[in-house]
Amino acid sequence: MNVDDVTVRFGGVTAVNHVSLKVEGGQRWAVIGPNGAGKTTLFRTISGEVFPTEGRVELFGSDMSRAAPYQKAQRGVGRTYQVTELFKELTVEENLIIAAQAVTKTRFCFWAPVRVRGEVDEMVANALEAVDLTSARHTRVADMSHGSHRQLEIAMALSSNPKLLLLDEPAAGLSSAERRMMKGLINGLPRDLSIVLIEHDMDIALDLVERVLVLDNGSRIAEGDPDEIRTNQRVQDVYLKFD
Amino acid sequence: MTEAAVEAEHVVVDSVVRDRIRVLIITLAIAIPLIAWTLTQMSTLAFFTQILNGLSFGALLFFLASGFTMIFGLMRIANLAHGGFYLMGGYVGITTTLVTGQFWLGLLAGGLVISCLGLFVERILLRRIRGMEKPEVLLTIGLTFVIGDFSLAVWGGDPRQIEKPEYLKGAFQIGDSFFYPKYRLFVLALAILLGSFLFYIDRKTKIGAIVRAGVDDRETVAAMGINIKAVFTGAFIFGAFIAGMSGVIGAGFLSLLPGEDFVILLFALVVVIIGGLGSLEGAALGAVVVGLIDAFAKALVPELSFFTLFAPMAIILMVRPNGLLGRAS
Amino acid sequence: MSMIESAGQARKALPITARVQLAMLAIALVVAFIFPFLASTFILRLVTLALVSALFAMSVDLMAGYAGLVSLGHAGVLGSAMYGVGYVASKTDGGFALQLLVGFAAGIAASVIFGLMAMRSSGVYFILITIAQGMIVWGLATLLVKITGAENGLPGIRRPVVVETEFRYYFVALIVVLVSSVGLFIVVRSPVGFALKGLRESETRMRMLGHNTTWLKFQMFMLSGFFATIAGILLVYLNEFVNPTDVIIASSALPVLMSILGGIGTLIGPFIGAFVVVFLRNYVSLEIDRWQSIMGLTFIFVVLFARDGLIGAVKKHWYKYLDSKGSGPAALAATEMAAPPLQSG
Amino acid sequence: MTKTLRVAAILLAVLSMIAASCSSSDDASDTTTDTAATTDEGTDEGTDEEPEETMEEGTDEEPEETGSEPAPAGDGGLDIKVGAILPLTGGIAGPGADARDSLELFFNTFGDGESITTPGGNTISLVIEDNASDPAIALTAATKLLEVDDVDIVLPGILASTGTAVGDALGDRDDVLLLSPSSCNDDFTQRAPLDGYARPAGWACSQTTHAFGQWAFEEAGYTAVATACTDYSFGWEHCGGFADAFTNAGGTIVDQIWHPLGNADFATYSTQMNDLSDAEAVMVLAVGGSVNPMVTSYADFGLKDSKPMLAGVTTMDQSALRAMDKSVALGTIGHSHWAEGHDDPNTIEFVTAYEDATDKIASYYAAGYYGAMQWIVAAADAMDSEFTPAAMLTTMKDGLEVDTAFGTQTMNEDGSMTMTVFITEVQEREDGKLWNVPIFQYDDVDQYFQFDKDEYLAQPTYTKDFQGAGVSG
Repeated sequence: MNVDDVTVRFGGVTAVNHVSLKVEGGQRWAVIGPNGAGKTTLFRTISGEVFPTEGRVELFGSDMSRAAPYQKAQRGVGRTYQVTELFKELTVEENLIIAAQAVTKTRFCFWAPVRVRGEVDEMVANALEAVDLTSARHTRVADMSHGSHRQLEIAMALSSNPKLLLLDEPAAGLSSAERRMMKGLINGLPRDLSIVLIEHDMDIALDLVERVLVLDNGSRIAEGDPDEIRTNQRVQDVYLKFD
Repeated sequence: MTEAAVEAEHVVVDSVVRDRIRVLIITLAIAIPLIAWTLTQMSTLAFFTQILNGLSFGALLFFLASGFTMIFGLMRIANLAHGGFYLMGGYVGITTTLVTGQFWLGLLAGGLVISCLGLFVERILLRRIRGMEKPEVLLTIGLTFVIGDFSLAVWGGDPRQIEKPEYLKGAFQIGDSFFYPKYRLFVLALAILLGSFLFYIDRKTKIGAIVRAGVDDRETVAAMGINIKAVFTGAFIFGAFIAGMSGVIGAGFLSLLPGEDFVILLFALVVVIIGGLGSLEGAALGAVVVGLIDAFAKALVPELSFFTLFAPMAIILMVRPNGLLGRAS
Repeated sequence: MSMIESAGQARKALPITARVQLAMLAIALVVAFIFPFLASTFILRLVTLALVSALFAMSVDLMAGYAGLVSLGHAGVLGSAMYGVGYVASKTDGGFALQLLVGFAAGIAASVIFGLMAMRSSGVYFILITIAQGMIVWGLATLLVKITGAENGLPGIRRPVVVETEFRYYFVALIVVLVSSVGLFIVVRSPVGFALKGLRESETRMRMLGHNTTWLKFQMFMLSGFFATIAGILLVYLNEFVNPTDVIIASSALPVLMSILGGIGTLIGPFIGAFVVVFLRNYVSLEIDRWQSIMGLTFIFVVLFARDGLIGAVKKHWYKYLDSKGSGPAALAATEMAAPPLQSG
Repeated sequence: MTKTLRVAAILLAVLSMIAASCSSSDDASDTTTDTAATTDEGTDEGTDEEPEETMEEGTDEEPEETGSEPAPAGDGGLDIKVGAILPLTGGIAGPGADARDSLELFFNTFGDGESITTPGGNTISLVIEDNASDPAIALTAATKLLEVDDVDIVLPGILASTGTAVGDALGDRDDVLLLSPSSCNDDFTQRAPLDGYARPAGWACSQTTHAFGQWAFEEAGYTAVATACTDYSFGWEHCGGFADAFTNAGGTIVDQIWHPLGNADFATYSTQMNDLSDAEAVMVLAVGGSVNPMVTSYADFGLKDSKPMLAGVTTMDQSALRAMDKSVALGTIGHSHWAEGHDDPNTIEFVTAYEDATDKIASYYAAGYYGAMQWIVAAADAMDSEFTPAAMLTTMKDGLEVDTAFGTQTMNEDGSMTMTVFITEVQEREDGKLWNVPIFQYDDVDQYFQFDKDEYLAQPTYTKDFQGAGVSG
């Protein structure tokens, strides 16, 4: 993925200001910054919910700056949400089936039962395993805990076999034990999967990734290895200003 | 969260201006050739009379639609019982006028009785399913059936009209050849009055500010310490009041009879859908557009008069799913 | 039909329930095939009407219950099919095959147009657009006198001689409705059926997952319209008449009522709702004048107090009973933790 | 659990409602009329005494009178069941209620409300079904009447649509007689006659307007008239009859305006009529809920003075007139086969009795259903054989003269009526109510009137495109 010099403006406000981000295959990135830094807008630009005012978003080698979200998802972008948006009245399995079939040809199929499609089953089973939810596959989502919702969010994103995974504050609202579990979970994801992670909590973010982009007020203020970022004075300032 | 909110707000502000200009241009582009063609089909005098016809019918529609759109804007309830309110309000007005001989009392009674009904509906029925879009719609459509049937039981199935006061009967005459019904001019004036009143409330008073804030963000209003439930009830009652009153007004030149509730509801729907649900300006614009389309279509292509009403609506919705002046929901 | 229910809900591993449902389905089928020999023509006609209405209600429920998109204009599709058949039968000398063909074409064409109109909207806007769609068909039916006969409708539609009697036509309707039900059963268990459920829960999320929801809604319209078209063709030959009352808003509201009364989001629900409503409606409106009130009050009561409809209530009761015996869903939830993985192939 | 209970409670409530309403269905309908009556009573207090007296006289004599005219020829003993499918709810519930009230009046006056014994000793009983103004329900009701109630005669509703639907379904059955006093499709008795079908006390849509058109030219002296009718078959036939007869007599139709069925706002059409400078008068037809808006708009636009209105049958009928503004309606010239202000003793008797029972002046729907029953009674008494629908129809057509509420009528070969057509004027009665009083009448009008039957049948049915040979499209 290559985000090339992207600017997003809403009316008079510039939410993202000339930001570039190039993610190689299998690389793991974190985008950090205080609230209102433009992290989510950058995410939304990548996933297609918002179109860039200037600049380009390239995915897997082609320009997809103005492609609709579903087209990007088809190409292999998976995304989780800060505020979990699951299909609450359905079971875990049904949630994953819907997610998985989105990128297969079977989604147009209305003449055969969903279970006959081996492809989808495999994707669902893999995703369940990856987030350790196999035992809860028939539980209704509304009956589950917040922590399990977070797990399921990731499973949903994974179940469509994405090549690029966008994680929007996967640890938000979790207890410290759950955070640890989540960290382990993300760490254990396949290494060939590129990940971009938004995280407000610097500690979690920096432990999980190889590269970090720091945003403030829509602009890039630093980029580098976790270690560099940890010691970067500007980053410290920005974070101190907030916390 | 905040970032998203800022984003959303700016999208709205920015697009509103651009949108309105675009709407204006498209409207003109369609309207001008149509007007030119129409003028070749009828005399200039008839043309202007038809415009008046459209406007005065639109005035009645504005009465209906403003209540509907206000309730929707604030509470997100598409109150399909609005047509039932109209019908029953009209009947109440007719009976009151028959008994007292006073048109104005009838107008008031129609409004008041329906606002009581509105109070009941909002407090007892709708409150139980607050915020659930579909149950609300289904409940109000059920309500329409009940109100319609109740009206049939009480007032019978004969078409009814209201006895107008002497000074509103007959035609207003200019010169030898121009006649126009006084009553229709009266309805037009009344609608302009109501419109100005509503706009004044909306823009200049505290209630208006609360209502507008409520439209944008209900949580914020609740957080401001305002009793949002009371505001909802008030708005619903007021909406019902205008609906009841419009029934009485309508009974002056249309008929009240079983089934009219749905016909008039559909007119109101078309108005607010074309104008944009929840927008007062939208209701005004929609009412004028629908009134004019109705008047001219009936004169020029009578066989298609329903089609000419619903087809533009469908097209507008395909192009602008939120109506001409509506905002993204 | 009960089996449809069980799979539609993805409530598995309830052997007692499944067995009971299977038994009930078998009984229902036996009754369906035996009772015409015992019933009067009048009752037979009502049951046929209920069967046709059930199919129509199921087609509406596919949108309203599964996808959460309530259409209050679906009688427009039903009516288009009816008018298609009626036009050929009444105004031309086309034979039965041509009638079917034109009826089908008209129904499907209406579905396509409706779908294109409504596929971008959702929620209340969807409801309002569909109301308008129904009204367009109604307006055309009322005003295009030369094609539709306006208020007088199109008389002279006749069933083929082989199935002329109510008795024989009942079996035609029964078989067509059964086959269509199986079709709908397959649809709701298919990937598209699952996607529709996702649409009901969150359309934005569906889009983010990679579903083209616009196309999905169009597909939904086509599927629902297909079954509504079949219902329309059955209905027009049942009545041997078509008139604008077939496409008024109340005709569109009825299948919605049937669905929510029986249990929205299931297939058996609309089926049961259709039988209740058809019998209520025809008996009540034949006996007393207050049918409209009863319909309206039923709407209100169901919406307020029994949103899962009759089926929901029965099911809840049944599961409670099973739980008390130690074999209900709550009791099974614990053991289900070790449920076997998905069977594929 | 609570939910289950609730559902059960609702079901119980609904069921008990149905049960309650079934057992007291008569009461329910009575309440309707009563409430309507009370509403009216509040305003016109003067009406109470007068009709009551006349009613007393009326009821005493009536039973003998109706039957005694055509001397009972049969041996009696026939048991005939009549089923009426009326729109008691829905868009035309008003006329439906009128028809039901008159049927109930008939059966209350001459019997116990359910059945009557005719002077000739025959028993006639009645079943009324609601069709909700919906042809599909009318069809179900017809099946029920035939299968469950086993009726011999069906009165198939008021609307042309329900009439057509039921007629289409029952037309080819020989075990039932279809009698339609109100729906009037010309061709059912002209170019495409239905078997087992007749219109006792009814009319063909163009039958009355033939006379009206003749009158407009010959008696009223108009030479150039416009028409404004409802754009569907009833409007075409009704207007066509007028246009054809008017041009045939020598007049010119200057323009024809067609307004859609169910139209609510008539300003557009009034404006168009205002534009027709060469029309001396306008023949106006509207139906149902469109009538009052049309007439009000006509007056409000000042047309009433510049171009007198010539009203179609439904335009100034009581069903619309009851709710019409006095200043708007007074003095309007109309026409119909029914004139409630006619001084024929039969008419007076019916109007008085009807008004006493319902506090409404009888509309043509009320008179029509009452008249149909009078026809059935007369025919039953005149029959000298076993009852079959065909035999009754033959008896009716066989020169039977029946004194109906309309006056004396006879039936033709084709099932249509020969009757009097009145030219009427809307006048104020002593008690302030409006009614139609005859100012001129054509007696013995059949459905071809001054036209030659064969030539007439050779021309097409009146449609929008054909309004008589003398009218240029």
